[in-house]
Amino acid sequence: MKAVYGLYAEPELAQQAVDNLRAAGVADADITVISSEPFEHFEFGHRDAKTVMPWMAVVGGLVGMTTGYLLTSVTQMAWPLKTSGMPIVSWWPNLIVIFELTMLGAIVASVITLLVSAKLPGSRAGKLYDPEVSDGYILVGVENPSDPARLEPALAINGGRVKSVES
Amino acid sequence: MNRTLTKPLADDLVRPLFHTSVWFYAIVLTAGTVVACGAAAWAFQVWNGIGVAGIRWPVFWGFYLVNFVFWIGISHAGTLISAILRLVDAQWRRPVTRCAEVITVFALMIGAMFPIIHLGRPWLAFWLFPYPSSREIWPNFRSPLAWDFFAINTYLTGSVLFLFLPMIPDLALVRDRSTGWRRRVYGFLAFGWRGTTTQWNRLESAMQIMAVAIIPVAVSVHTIVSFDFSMATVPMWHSTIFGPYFVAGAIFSGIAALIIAMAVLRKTLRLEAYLQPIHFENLGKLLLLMSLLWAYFVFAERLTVWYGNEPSEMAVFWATQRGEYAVFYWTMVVCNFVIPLPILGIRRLRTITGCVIASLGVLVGMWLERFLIIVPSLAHKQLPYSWGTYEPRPVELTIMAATFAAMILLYALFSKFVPIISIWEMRAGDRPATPSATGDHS
Amino acid sequence: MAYRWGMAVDLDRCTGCEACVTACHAENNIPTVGAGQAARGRAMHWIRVERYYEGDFPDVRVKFRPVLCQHCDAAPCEAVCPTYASHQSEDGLNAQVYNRCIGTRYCGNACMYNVRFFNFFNPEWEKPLNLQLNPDVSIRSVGVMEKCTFCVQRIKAAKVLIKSENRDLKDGELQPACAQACPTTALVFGDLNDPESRVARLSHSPRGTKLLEDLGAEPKVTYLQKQAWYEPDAH
Amino acid sequence: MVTAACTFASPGQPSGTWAGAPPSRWGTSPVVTPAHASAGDAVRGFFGIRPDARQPFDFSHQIHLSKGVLCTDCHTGVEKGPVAGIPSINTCMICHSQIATDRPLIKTLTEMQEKGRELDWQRVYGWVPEAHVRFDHAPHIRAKVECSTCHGNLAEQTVAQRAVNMNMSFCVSCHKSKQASNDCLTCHY
Repeated sequence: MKAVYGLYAEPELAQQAVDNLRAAGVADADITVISSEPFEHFEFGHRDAKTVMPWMAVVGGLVGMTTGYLLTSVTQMAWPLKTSGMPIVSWWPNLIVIFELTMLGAIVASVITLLVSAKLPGSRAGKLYDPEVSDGYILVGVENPSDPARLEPALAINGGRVKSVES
Repeated sequence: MNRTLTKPLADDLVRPLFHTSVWFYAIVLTAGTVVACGAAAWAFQVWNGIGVAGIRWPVFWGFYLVNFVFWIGISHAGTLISAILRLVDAQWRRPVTRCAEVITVFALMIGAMFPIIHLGRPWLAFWLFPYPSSREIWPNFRSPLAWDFFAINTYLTGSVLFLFLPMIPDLALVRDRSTGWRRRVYGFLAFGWRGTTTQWNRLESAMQIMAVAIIPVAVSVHTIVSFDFSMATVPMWHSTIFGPYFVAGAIFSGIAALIIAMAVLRKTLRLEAYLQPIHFENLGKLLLLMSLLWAYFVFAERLTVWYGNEPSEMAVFWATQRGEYAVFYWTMVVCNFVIPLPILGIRRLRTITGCVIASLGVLVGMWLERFLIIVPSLAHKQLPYSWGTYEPRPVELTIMAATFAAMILLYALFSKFVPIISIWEMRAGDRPATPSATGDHS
Repeated sequence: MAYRWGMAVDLDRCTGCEACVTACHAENNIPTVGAGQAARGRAMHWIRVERYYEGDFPDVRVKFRPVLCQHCDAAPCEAVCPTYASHQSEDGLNAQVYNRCIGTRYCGNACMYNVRFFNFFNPEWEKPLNLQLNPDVSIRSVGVMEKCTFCVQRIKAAKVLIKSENRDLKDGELQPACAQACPTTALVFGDLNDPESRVARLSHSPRGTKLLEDLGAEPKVTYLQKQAWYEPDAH
Repeated sequence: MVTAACTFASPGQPSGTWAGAPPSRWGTSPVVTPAHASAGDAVRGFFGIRPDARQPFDFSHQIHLSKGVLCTDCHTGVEKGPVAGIPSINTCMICHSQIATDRPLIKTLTEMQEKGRELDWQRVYGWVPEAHVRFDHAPHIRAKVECSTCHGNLAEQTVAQRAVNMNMSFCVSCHKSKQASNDCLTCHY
């Protein structure tokens, strides 16, 4: 992997670097921003905020609800045993189990969506990263740039450091 | 806050992971010994029969169920509070959330042990799980114990994920700062986290959805624990108030446990700069609110019973008000209300020490509350001929002590291996939102 | 037609002799736990004779009430069992399936009559008492709830017998040990679905009440007792 | 002191080959004892692991059935009550006082009969005591259930083997297909 990137201590500088890269003609999808905290209040921080996760949670909830319904009613009908004069499929108590499984379905579905869409667990091998991010620096860079020399000035902002990765 | 401060912040919060004091070994050794004693006591009980415990006819549930309700109650400290604070975006939550969520996970694990420990034939506990077996019989979903199974498992799954997901970025941070085997272990646990904008956005969305989902689950868990009692026509159990009463009591004891845990962490891990008096002040106010709510529920419950004047209920009522259980009852009232009210109500007394004293009282009081709900009612059921008593045996006391030790042990180990305060959330909280920087400006 | 087993207990006839208790112990292999354990509340009596005193000394009268499992139609013990160990059998018996019981003891708590008993330890009989055990009745192991079964082993045997002889069950032919042992015939057992059976007629007696009837468990045991308003001569 | 719980064999409730529990070591009363003799015993009980029955000699069902002997000729109790019955030496000698008397095994049996001794046959099937299963042969015979349904084709076996996996599912599926009662109290009491 080849890459060129800058490390910035302040988010304002990172925002500037992202803007400069765009001005230099880099597509938004090719710009990698890596930070040790979320930057919701900066434009670069929510470039990719759109997600289907809430819908997946709803779908997961519906799957859980169906599971709960089938589990409580089908298993009770499979071998009907009378207790306390209650109906074999008793709705009031079954609703409790159905509710719990609905919530479990929603939670598990959102976590699966998170793992899939955020590519976790994943390997960092061959991907742009710098351990200095952990010290609070924000990394703005481009992986496999077609013309690294042209991007370096865009990243060279006063207060930032430009690094590059060869091979 | 200045950017240059974030590296020292991380240094501070990661320090306990790389520097071990003698105290750590002392705590682990002591707590570990007690836990081992508890395990031995349980093995003794399984081998000889549950009769070695003090439970008897007609008080079939004793200390084990008291501790079950107590620990499930404690578990309402973390995930629930953390989820509410996250949803309302309370900024002071940031150093609190993780130490609270850890309490939830461990208290749930400990609490969920008790329904198995108290079984007559614990080796058949898996019959509570819904799975297809050669017997072709499934669990009875009309039983509150089956509801417990689903509620606790959902809450435990949710809480573990709610704790673990925001831990991933911090584990990545520890990975970057460590070498050797630690680097490999933390690297594995960090799931290859880099911190790209996509990852941060997804993490935040997931936490938001989970926070919304986990609150009703937490409420349902203790409601269902209360159903274990209110579904039976036992005097003073069969009450509609039990659901909210138990949930309020659970949050009450949970906050108390959280305050104590935070005070201990603050001293032992030198986190004075992060767990500040303001956090104790805010949690103290919350504890005060719950104390008042608890008193309101107790009053409503007692008044209804007294006014109804139903003979079987009055037998239990008087046994707790001025009979054989009165000592415990009034101790509970003092611990849960009389002591916390002035300490937490008067601003000058609402210090860290004051909050800890009130919390210790609340823990004792809430434990007694569960005892007073379970035992006197079972001892005084409808037919006076079959009234009975209960007293715990050494095996019950040992197992109970072991669960407290287990909590200390697990907490000590956790705070040794994972930053107990969320570093990335602290960093995000340190940075006030600058209006000029918000929104699209490209 | 399915059976619906029930019992009538005539309190006016009960002398409190406890023959039923002894017979039940002998028939159903109920362990005697010994003095030490009994003092700790581990004694088991599927049927017990409750004693109540009326009046002030010296004008005291004793009332006896044999209490056994009431085999409720809406039994509170049944629904709370997570494994169906406690449920209603097809004959309306309040079944306790020992092998399915995992020992939550929830049923024992839910039962307002306190007629469920728990095996805190594995039972044991000293020689030669082991030789008097009833081979038709299970020996319940540690961690299992047990209770009055209306002598289900006798019910089972009678059913097999009448089927092999291809006939109907005669009223009074089948009796649990307690009813069989009762010298005053205070305990009457039979099929409530047969309107001509003695127990069905006694269950509709104006002298009859159910124990803790207002709690809604719909017990199948009726207690007969002289009622204040009831004058036999009026009939 | 004898523990009835484990060594206790009753008609309809086979005891299997479970070891008896040891005398009590705990508690204030003699009725208190662990359910199993050892931890290994407890684990084997949990998983239902049981050694195969070891019979005094290899009795050949195959030979007897091929000579036209019926099951009920020797297992005489099967139509009448819970247990099919394991024949005594007297039953053997009804025929073997005349037939094959020169075989060494038959000679031994004759000697045993004269001394009034019996063979120590072991139960082939059986449940753990905790299963609380009761099985009555007679109603099954009356319902025309073939012996081979549970015992396998004995015309091909020498010593009787466990032919089917006798778990609850096996019993229940047959009860369902024959519309016999599936009430728990039918077998468990």
